[in-house]
Amino acid sequence: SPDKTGTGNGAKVRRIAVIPKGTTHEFWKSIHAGALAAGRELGVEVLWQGPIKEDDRNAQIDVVESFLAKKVDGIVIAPLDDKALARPLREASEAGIPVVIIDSDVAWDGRKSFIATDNYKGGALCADALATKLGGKGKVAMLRYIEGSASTEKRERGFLEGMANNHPDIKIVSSNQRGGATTASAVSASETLLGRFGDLQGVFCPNESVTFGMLRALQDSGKAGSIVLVGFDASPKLVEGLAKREIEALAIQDPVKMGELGVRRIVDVLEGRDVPARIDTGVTLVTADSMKEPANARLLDPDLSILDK
Amino acid sequence: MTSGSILRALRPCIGLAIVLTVFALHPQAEGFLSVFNFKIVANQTVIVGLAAIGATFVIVSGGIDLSVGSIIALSSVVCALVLRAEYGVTLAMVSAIIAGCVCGLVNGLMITMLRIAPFVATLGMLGIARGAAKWISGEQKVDVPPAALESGGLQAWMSNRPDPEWLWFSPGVWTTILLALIAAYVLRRSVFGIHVTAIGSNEKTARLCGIRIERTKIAIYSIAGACAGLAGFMLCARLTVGNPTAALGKELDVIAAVVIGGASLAGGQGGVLGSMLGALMMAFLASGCKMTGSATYVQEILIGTIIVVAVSVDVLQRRRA
Amino acid sequence: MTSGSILRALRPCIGLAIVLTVFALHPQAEGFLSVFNFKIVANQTVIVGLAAIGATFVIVSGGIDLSVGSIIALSSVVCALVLRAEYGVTLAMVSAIIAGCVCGLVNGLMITMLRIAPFVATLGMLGIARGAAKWISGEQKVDVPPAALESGGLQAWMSNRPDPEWLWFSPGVWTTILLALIAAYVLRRSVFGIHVTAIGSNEKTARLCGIRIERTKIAIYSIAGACAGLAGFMLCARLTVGNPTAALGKELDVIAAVVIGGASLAGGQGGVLGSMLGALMMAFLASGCKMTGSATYVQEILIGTIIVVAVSVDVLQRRRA
Amino acid sequence: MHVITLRAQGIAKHFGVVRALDGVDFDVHGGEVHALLGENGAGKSTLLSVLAGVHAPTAGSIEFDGEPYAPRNPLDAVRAGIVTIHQELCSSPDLTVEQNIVLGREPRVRRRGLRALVDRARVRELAEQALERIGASVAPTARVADLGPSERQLVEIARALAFDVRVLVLDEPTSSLTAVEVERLFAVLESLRADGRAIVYVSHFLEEVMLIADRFTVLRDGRTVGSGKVAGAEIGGIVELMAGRRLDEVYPPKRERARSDGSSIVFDVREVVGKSLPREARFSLGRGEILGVFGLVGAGRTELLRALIGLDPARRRIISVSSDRDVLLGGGPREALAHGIGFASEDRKDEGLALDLTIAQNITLSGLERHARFGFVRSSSVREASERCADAFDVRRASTEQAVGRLSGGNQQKVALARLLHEEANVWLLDEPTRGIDVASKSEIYRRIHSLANDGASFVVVSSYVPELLGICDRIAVMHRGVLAQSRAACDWTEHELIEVAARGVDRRAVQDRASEVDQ
Ligand SMILES: Nc1ncnc2c1ncn2[C@@H]1O[C@H](COP(=O)(O)OP(=O)(O)OP(=O)(O)O)[C@@H](O)[C@H]1O
Ligand SMILES: Nc1ncnc2c1ncn2[C@@H]1O[C@H](COP(=O)(O)OP(=O)(O)OP(=O)(O)O)[C@@H](O)[C@H]1O
Ligand SMILES: [Mg+2]
Ligand SMILES: [Mg+2]
Repeated sequence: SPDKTGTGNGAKVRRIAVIPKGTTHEFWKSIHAGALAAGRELGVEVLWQGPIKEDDRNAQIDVVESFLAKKVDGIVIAPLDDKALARPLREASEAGIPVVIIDSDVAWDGRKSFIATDNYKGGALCADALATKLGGKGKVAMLRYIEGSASTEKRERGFLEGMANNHPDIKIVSSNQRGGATTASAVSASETLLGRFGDLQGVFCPNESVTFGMLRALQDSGKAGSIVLVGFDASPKLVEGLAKREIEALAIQDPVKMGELGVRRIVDVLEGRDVPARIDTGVTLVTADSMKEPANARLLDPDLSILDK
Repeated sequence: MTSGSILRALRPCIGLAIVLTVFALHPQAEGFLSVFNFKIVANQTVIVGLAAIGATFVIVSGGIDLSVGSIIALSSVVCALVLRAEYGVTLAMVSAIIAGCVCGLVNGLMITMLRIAPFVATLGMLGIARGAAKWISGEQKVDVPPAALESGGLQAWMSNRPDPEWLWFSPGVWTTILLALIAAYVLRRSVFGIHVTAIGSNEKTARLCGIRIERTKIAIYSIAGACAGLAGFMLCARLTVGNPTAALGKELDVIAAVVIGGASLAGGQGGVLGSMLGALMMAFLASGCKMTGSATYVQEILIGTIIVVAVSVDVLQRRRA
Repeated sequence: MTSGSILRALRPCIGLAIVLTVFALHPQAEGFLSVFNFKIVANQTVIVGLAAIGATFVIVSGGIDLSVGSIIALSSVVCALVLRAEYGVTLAMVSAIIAGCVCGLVNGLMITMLRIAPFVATLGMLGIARGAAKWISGEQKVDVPPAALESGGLQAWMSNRPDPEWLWFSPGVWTTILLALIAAYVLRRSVFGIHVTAIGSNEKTARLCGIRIERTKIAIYSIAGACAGLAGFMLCARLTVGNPTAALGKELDVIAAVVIGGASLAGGQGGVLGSMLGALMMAFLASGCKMTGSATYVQEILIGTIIVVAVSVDVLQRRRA
Repeated sequence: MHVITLRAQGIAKHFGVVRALDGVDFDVHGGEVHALLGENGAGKSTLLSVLAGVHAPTAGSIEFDGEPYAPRNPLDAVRAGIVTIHQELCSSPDLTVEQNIVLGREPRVRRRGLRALVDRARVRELAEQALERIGASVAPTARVADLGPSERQLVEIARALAFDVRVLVLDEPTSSLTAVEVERLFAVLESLRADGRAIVYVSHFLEEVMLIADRFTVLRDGRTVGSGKVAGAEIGGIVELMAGRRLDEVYPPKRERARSDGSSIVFDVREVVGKSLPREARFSLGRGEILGVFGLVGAGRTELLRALIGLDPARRRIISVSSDRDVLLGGGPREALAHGIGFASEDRKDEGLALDLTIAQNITLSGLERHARFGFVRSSSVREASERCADAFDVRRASTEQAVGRLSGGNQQKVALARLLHEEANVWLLDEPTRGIDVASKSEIYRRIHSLANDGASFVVVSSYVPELLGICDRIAVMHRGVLAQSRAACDWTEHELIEVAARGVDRRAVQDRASEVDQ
C-alpha cells in the first residue's frame, strides 16, 4: 500500500517502487518495514507491490511493467529469477528509472547496486555449525526448497560443498528431497524423511518454510532437540524453537537493513551520489546462547510496527 | 450385474493394495510398511480426506467444487485469528467450520438462485475466498499464540503422538474416520443422501418425484464447505499457523481422490469410503515415492497416470457390463 | 432475437469498457490509460490469450482442458533446452509447439479412445506434463544461453520495444492477434469450426450428420495443446528461462477468460474474440489494481466476482429471452 | 369414504407462442376411470403436467375436493394425493428399485433423533407390496440401470401405487408392457376404482380405453372437444372427434402410381437384426415409392431406422442400394449419407438439430464440405443452398442466419427435413416426421414429400398417426414387437385393421406365441 510522506512544501515527492518476491512471508514484511522507515526519513514515497502468485516470475514481471507505466522514480526489487527479470529491469533502466537489487542477484550489469546476504556463505556457515555440534561425524540430511529457486539453491550448494570440503566424516544420507512450496508440504516431506532415516542426527533446511515444516515434524515425533536442526531465516515460531533449543542454529539475514539500504541507495543514485556495486548485509548464525545479544535480538524480532501505521 | 458393482467398490481397494505391494517390495523403501509410517500417512491424509468427504456429496450430485483449496486456507486463517483473540480451541474449530460453511452456502446460492454452473460459481469462489483469506490475515501468516498451543492443545489434534497413547492415531485421523463413516452412512441410508444420488443420477426425475432440488443442493455445497472448513482447522492444527496461501490447488487433489475412489463426474455414482481410499492411495504413493528417494516429478507423473488408469478401467468395466 | 445475440457478443466489450473507465477515473492510477500501459498490458495478455484461443475450441466443443498450465511449463522448458543445444529460435518455437501438441493429442486420444471424461483426462495430463517438465529440466529452471538471446532474438518476441519500432506491439502480441483472427474465422467459417460448434451444441446431432466426432475431438485437443505450447514459447521468450514450475494454475485463468468472453461450459457457444476480450479484461484489471496500489487480494476477489457476475448476467439474459 | 372430485376449468398453458392448452375443461370423480384422448400433440401430457404441479397453468383454475388446488411443485401434488406416471421413463438409474419406488416420499425411521434416516424395513415392505400388487417379479434391490424398459415401466407404476393415492394419473403406461403385464395393471386399476379412487388414463390404444374406462374426454389442439360415457360410444366416433377435420383437406391428392416393379428397386433391405430390436425386417423400396411403417409405441420402429443407417450397432445388416451391390453400412451415418440415405430423427431437440447453430448451418451440416474451398465455407454458397432448401420446405424465418433454437417446433422440424433435401438423399428414412407440429405445417410437409417422391426420391415414413400414413403412403407395413410384417398397398388397409394388426400381430398365432413366450 502506498505510504505518503510528503515534505509538504509543494515539491514533487519521489516515488520508489519496492518489489518483493511475495507478500506473505515475515521476511518480506521486514523488508517492507525497512523500506518504509528509510522512505519516511528521506521523504520519498514507497510503493509496495508484490506478485499476485508468490514465486511466479511472470507475475513479478507484470508488477515491474506496471511500475514502468506508472513512471516511478526508482525501483528496488528482489528478483524471483536472475535471468527472467533482466529484460524488464533493463527496459526500466533505459527508460531512465534506476534499479537497485536486493536479496537475490540478477544477470544484468546495469543495476546500480546489489544489496544482499551471501547465501553461499550462509549455507557453508550452517554446515560448520551442524558439523561442530555433531562433533565432526554423523548422518545428516538436507531437505531442499522448490525447484528453480536461486537463493535457496546457493544455500544448498554452500551447505553441501562446505560439508564435503571441511567435514568429510559427515555422511549426507539424503539431499534430493524437497519440502515444496507450502508449509504443509514441507511438514509431510519432513515426516517421511524422519521416518525413513531413523538414525538421522542432523538436518539442514534452506529457508523459513522448510525449516518450520521440519521443526513441526520434529516436535511432533518427539525428536525435537535430539536431532540437530539448522535452519535459515527467522519467524516468531522459529525463534521460539530456538529458545527451546529445538533448533540448534538459525542463519539470520538482515531483511530490515536490506529494505532500508535499498531505498537509501536508490535515493543516492537519484541525487547523483556514488553507490557501491555490492553491499553484503551479512548473515549471522544465531544459537540459543547468542540469541539474547541485542544485535541478534533485533534481527530475530524486527520492529515491524511501522507497517501498522 | 451385482458382481460388477462389487468389483466397482473393490477397485480403489485393489489400487491401494497395488501401491502398497509395489512399495513394500521396493528394496529402497525400508520402513514403508511400518506401523509408524502408516500412522504418519494417515495423518497426512486428513486434510485431503476431510475435504473429499464433502466433495463426494458434491460430485455424486453431479456438481463440482473448485473452491476447496481456497476455503481451507480461509478457514485456517479464521481459526488462527480466533485463537489469537484467545477464544479457545473449540470456538476456533467452530469458527473455521462456519467460515467454510458460509463459503459453501454462497456457492450453493449462486448455483441455485443465479443458476450458474457449479464449475463457474466455484471458480469465482476460488478467487473470492482466497482473496478474503489474504485480506483478513493482513496478507500474512497468522501465528497461533503459544498460550493456545500449550493450554488448549491445538497441536494435539494432529499430533502423531496423541495424548492418551492408546488412541494411537491422532484425534484428527479419528475425526476423519468417524466423519467418513457417518457421511458414508448418510449418503447411502439417509433420505438426504438418497436425494443427493437421485439428483446426480437424473435431476429431472428427482424434480418430478418432488425432491426439493434447490434446498438439497444448497445443503450439499454447505456441507462441502463445512468439511473444507474442518480441513482448514486441521491444517492450522498441523502447522500451528493460519496461512492464507496454503492449500493452493488442493481442490484438484481432492477431486482426484474422489474420482480414483470410484465416483463419476457425471453424477449418481461414488461413495465416501471409496474417496477415502482414493485419498489414502495418493498419500501412500507420495510417501512411497519419498521413501524410495524418487524425485517429486515421479510422484506427479504417477498420480496423473493413476487418475487416468483408474477411470479408464472403470469405463472399460462399464462398457463390458 | 438477433438483438440478443448482439448483446451477447457485446457483453465482454461492455465489461472491458467498465474496467477501463473505473481505473481511468481512479485518482491513484496515473498512467493507466497511457498508450505505453496499453502496450504493456497487451504483452501481459499474450500467454493467457494464446492458451485461451485453443481453450475456446475445447470449451465450444463442450469439453474442458485442465492441463494448459502444465503444458505451458513443459513447452517453456522444451524451448529453453532446444536453445541450449544451440538449435536456434525457430526450431525452439517449433519444438515447443510440437511438445504442446503431443500433450494435447494424448488428451484427445484418452478422451476418444479410452472414453474418459475431458475433466478427468486433462486432470491426469496436468500431473503428467508437470512431472515431465520437471523431469527433462532436471528439476531446475533452464536458462537460455546468452548466445541465443543476442543472435537469435528470442527476447525480441516479447519485448515491449520491438525491433522495427513501427511494429509498436511486440511480435508476440501481433502473433496472438493474428492467430486469434484466424482462429475466430476458422471457428465461424470453416467446416472444422462448424463441426466443433455442432459437437458442443449437440453431439448426437453431429453424429447423425456424419461428422467424425473422434477425429474432430482429437484435432481440437491437439490444437489446444499446440496453442498452449506456443504460449510456453512466449513465456520462455518473456522470461528467457524455461521454468518447470511456471504457469501453475494458469488453466483456471484461461478458462475464466473464455467464460467471461461469453462461452458456455455446456458447449456450443463462445467465440475466440470474446475470449480475447475476456483475457484482456483480466489483464487490465490486474494492471489497474497494481497501479492503484491495491493489495493482491483485492484483485483476486475482483476477478472471482467478475467471473460470477459475467456468467449470471448471461444466464439472466438467456432466461429473459 | 367421501367422493373425490378433481375439476379443472378453462386451463390454458402457453410455451412462448405455442399454445399447448387453450381452454380445457376436465373432471374426474372417485370410483371412475376417465380416459383422456387426443392426437399426438393435442395437449394431453401438458394437461397432466399441470395437474402434477410440473407446469403452472397460464390461465384457469383447478378444484380438488371442493377446495382450490394450485400445486407449486410436484411435491405439492403428491402430498395432495395426486400421483402421476409420466409418459417418458422417469427413474433414477443409479438407485435401486425400492429406492426409486419411494423416491421423494421415503419413510423415515420413527425413533427420535434418527428421523433423517430411511426406514429400510418399511421401504422394503412398501416396495414389495407395490411390486406384488402389479405382479412384477423385479428384485427390490436391483439397480434400475440394470433393468429393461418394460421393467422400468413397472417400477414407475409401482411407485405410483406404493402410497395412498387419491387420484392416479397414467400417461401411456402400457406402451412398453407385455399383454400379461397390461392385464395385471388393469386388475389393479379395477381394484383402485372399486376402492373409490379416481383414475385418469391416457392412451392411444382405443381398445384398451374401451375396456377399462368409464368416461372419456377428447382434446384437440389444446381444447376439450368432447366427452362422454364409454359405454355406448364407438371407436369410430371417438376417432372422428380426435381428428376433427376431413382428411382430404390435410392430405395431398392420392398419387397414381403402380406397385414398383423389381427393376426400379433403389433400397433393398435383405436382413437387419439389431441388438434387441428389430428382430426381423425385410423390405424393398422402389424409386419414388413411399412406404409407411406403423406400430405401437415400443414396437421397435425407431430402432429399425437407426439400425438401417448404422447409428446403432446391429447383429446382421445386409442392404443393397440401387440394386447395385450389397452394403453393410457398418460405417455409420457418414457411410449411409455417401450412399444417398438420409435419416431424420423423431426427437429433434435431443438428436435432430444443433440448436445453437443457424438454420443455414443446420441444413448444410452433413454436407458442409461441398460448400468449402480449402476447408473454409463459402457463405454465399451455403446461403444459396440453405435458402433453396428452406424455401422448398417453406421454413418461416427472418433469415437463414437465425439460430434454429428460436424457431417454432414445426419450423424446426422443417429444417431437420430440409437437411435431407440438401443431402440430396434418394432414400429418406423419416421417424415421426410430423410429431408435435401443427396441421398447416403437417400439410406442407406431406405435399413436399409427395413432390419429392414424384421427382424420384423414395421414403420410409414411421408414424404413430394412422390417418397420416393412410393419407400419404403408397404401401404400409406394420411392425409388431420387433418384427416387420409384409407390406400392403395403402388402399388395402383401413384404420381399424392397422391398429388391430399393430396391437395383435399379423394373425392370432402370433398372439398365442407371445403369450406362451411370456409365460416361460
Ligand atoms: N416444454 C415445452 N415447450 C414448448 N412446447 C411444448 C412443451 N411441452 C409441450 N409442448 C408442445 O405442446 C403441445 C402439446 O404437447 P403434449 O406433450 O401435451 O401432447 P400429447 O397430447 O401428450 O401428445 P403425445 O400423444 O404425443 O404424447 C405440442 O405441440 C408440444 O410441442
Ligand atoms: N434409451 C432408452 N432407455 C430406456 N428405454 C428405451 C430407450 N430407448 C427406447 N426405449 C424403449 O424401447 C422401446 C422401443 O422404442 P422405439 O423408440 O423403438 O419404439 P417405436 O416403435 O419407435 O415407437 P415410438 O417411436 O412411437 O416411440 C420403447 O418402449 C422405449 O420406451
Ligand atoms: Mg404425451
Ligand atoms: Mg420411435
